[in-house]
Amino acid sequence: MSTTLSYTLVITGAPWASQAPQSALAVARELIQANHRIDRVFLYGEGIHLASALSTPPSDERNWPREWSEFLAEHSIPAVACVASALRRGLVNDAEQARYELPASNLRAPFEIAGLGEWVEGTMKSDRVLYFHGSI
Amino acid sequence: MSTTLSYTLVITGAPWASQAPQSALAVARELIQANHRIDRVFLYGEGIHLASALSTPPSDERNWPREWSEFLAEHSIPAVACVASALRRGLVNDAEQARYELPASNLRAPFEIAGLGEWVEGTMKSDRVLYFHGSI
Amino acid sequence: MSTLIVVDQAPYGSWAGREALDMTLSLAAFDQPAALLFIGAGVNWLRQQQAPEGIGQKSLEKNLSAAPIFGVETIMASASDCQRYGLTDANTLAGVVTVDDTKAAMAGYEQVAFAG
Amino acid sequence: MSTLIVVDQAPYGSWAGREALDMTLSLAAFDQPAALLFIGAGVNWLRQQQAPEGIGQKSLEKNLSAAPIFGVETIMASASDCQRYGLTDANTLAGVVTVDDTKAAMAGYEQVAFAG
Amino acid sequence: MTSTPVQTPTLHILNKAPEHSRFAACLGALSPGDVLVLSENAVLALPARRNELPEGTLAVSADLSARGLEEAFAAQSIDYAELVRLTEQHPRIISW
Amino acid sequence: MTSTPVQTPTLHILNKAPEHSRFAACLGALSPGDVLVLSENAVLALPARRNELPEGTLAVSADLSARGLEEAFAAQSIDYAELVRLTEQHPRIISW
Repeated sequence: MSTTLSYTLVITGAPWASQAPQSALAVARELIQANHRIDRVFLYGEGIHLASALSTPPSDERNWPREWSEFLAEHSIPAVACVASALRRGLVNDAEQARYELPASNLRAPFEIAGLGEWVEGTMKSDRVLYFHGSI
Repeated sequence: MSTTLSYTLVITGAPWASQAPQSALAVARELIQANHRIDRVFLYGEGIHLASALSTPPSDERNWPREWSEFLAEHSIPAVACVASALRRGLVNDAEQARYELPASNLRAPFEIAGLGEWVEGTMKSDRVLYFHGSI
Repeated sequence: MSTLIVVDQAPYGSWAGREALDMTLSLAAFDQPAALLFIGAGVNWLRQQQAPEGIGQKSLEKNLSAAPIFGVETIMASASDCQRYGLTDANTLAGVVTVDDTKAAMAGYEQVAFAG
Repeated sequence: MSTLIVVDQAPYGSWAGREALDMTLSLAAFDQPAALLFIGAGVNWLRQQQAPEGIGQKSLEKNLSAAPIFGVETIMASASDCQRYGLTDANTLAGVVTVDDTKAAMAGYEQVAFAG
Repeated sequence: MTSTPVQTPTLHILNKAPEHSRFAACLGALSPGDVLVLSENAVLALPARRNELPEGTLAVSADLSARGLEEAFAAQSIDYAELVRLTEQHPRIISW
Repeated sequence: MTSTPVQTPTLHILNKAPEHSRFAACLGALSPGDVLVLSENAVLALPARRNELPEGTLAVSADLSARGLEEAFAAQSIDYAELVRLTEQHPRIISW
C-alpha cells in the first residue's frame, strides 16, 4: 500500500522502566521510511519522563530522550508532554518554572507541554493512533 | 515490645505511578512514633522520582516529595537516591550537573545521591529492612 | 469517532484509573463520543464508599458518578469481574452497566485504548 | 547476613532484572553472601543467545554468566517455570541450578528481596 | 554457602492485586507460623479470593478504607502502628 | 450512542508477558479475522502458551531476538516495517 497515512503516537511507558520509548522509536522510523506522516507524539502518564533534559545513562547505553529529540527535530514532528502528567512528576518548562517558582526547568527541546486536547485532536484527525504502554 | 530497633527503608515505586512513597511515609511516621531509629531511606529504580525538586501536583493533592523531604529534615534521617538509577532517569544534583554539563539540577534537599553500597550497609547494619515496591 | 477507554488496574495502587478518567472526560469535553469499560481488578474503582483520605489520595467516586453529566455516554463493567470482586447492585456506584460480553462491548467502539 | 534476590519480571520489558543483578553484585562486592532466584517470567533472563541489540539494549547474558566470578554464590531458577517457558539444559545458561521447591530455596536465606 | 533452612517465622507484606503473578508466588511461599499482611492493591483479595488466604491474614486499614472494604473486613484490619509492631516481632520480613 | 458493533478486522498489538492479566484479556477479545502481533514481553508466550494463541499469530523480530527466541519462531517473525504495513491495513488497532 503506498497511500500516505497520518499517525499519532502515544507513549505511556517511561524509559528505563519500560520498553515503550524504544518500540515507539523503531515504529516511528519505519513510518517515516514508508512515507507516512506523524502528526504528533503525545507523552502521557509515566511516558513524560522521555522528555527529560537531564537523563544521563552510562555512555555505553542508548540515551532514549536524546535519540527521540533528535528524531523529532530532524523530521519536524511536534511532540507534547501532557501538562497534568508532567507537573506532578516533576517535568517542567521555563514557563511552568516561573509560574510555580521552581528552582529549575528540565524539559528537553523540542518537546512541549500541553493538555489532553492535543491527544483528543490526534484521535479525531490522525488516520491511526498507536499506543506504547509499559509492559508490567 | 519497647526495644528500639533500627530500620532501613527502600522505596522502589515512584510517586504518581505507585502507592509506595505514601505507604512508606505512613510506616516511617509510626516507626518514629514507636521510638525506633530509621538509619536511612534508600531510593532505587523508579523510586528515585520521589527526590524530584520539581514535582508540582495540583494544590488540592498531596506533594509526596515535599512531605518526605520535610519528614527527613525534621528527624535528621539520611536519604539517598541510587546514583545509577537516578542518572539514567534524569535526577541529578549540582555535582552531577557539573560533571555531565547538564542544563540544570533537580534533586530535592535533603536527599543525596550515592551508590548501592548504602543499601548494602543497610542490609548489614539495620535490624530491619523494609521494601516499598510499586504494585503493578 | 467513538472511543472506549478500558481500565484494568486496581484503584489507588497506581494512577492509571485517574488518567483513564481524564482521557474520557477530555474526549467528552470536545464532544467526542466516549465511554469507560472496567475489567479485571479495575472494577474495584466502582465500589461505593471509597475513603482514600487515609492514604493521602482523593476519591474518584464522585468524579465517576458525575462523568455522565460531563458527556461520558456509558460506564460499563465486566459482570464476571464484578462478581469475582464481590460487587453487587447494593455496593456498586449508580449508573454502571454490567456487561456479560466484554468483547462485544469493545466491538461497539471505533477506538479502544488503555491509559497505561 | 545471607540475601536472596528474586527476579520475577520478564527480560528487557523493564529494568527490574538488571537492577536485581546490580543489587546482588553489590552485596557480593561487600563480601555479603548473595544469591539470585528466577521465578515466573523472570526465568527467561536465563535463556542462551539473547541478542537485544535490535531493541537498543545490552545483553545481560554475559553479566549473569560472570556473576559467580564476582562472588554471587548461586543462581537458581524455578524448575516448573523453566519448563513452562521451554527452558531446558540445552538452551539455559550454564551454572543455573533449577529448584523444584522455591519455597525451600527462599527459606535458606535470612533476607529475601525483589528489585522492584 | 548458607543453605541451612531458616526456620524463623516470616512476616510477608504483599501489595499486589490478586491478578498479579507475584500474588500467587507469595501465597505459595507461606509456611505455618508466618504472618501475611495485605496492603495497597492486595486488600482486594479479601472480597475476591478469601478462601485461598491463610487463616489470620491481616490487611492494612487505610488501604481497606480507600477501597471501600473497611466495614466488611474490620475483623482483619490493622493500622500502621500494628504493622510496625509486627515488624518488631519478625526479624525476617519479605515485601512482595 | 454508537453501540452498533464495529465489524472491522482489528490489529491487536500485545506487549504484556503471558502472566499479566491483560494478556488473557487480549486473547479473550480476539474475533475471527483479527490479527495478533506479540511484542516486547509478550513474545514469551510463544514458548509458554503456544496452544492458546490463534493460528497466524505474529511476533516482532527484534523482541524475539532479544529474548533468544528468533531461531525457534522465525516462521512467525515480522520486522517493524511489516508491523507498519499491518497498521496501514487495519484502521482499527488496539494496543494492549
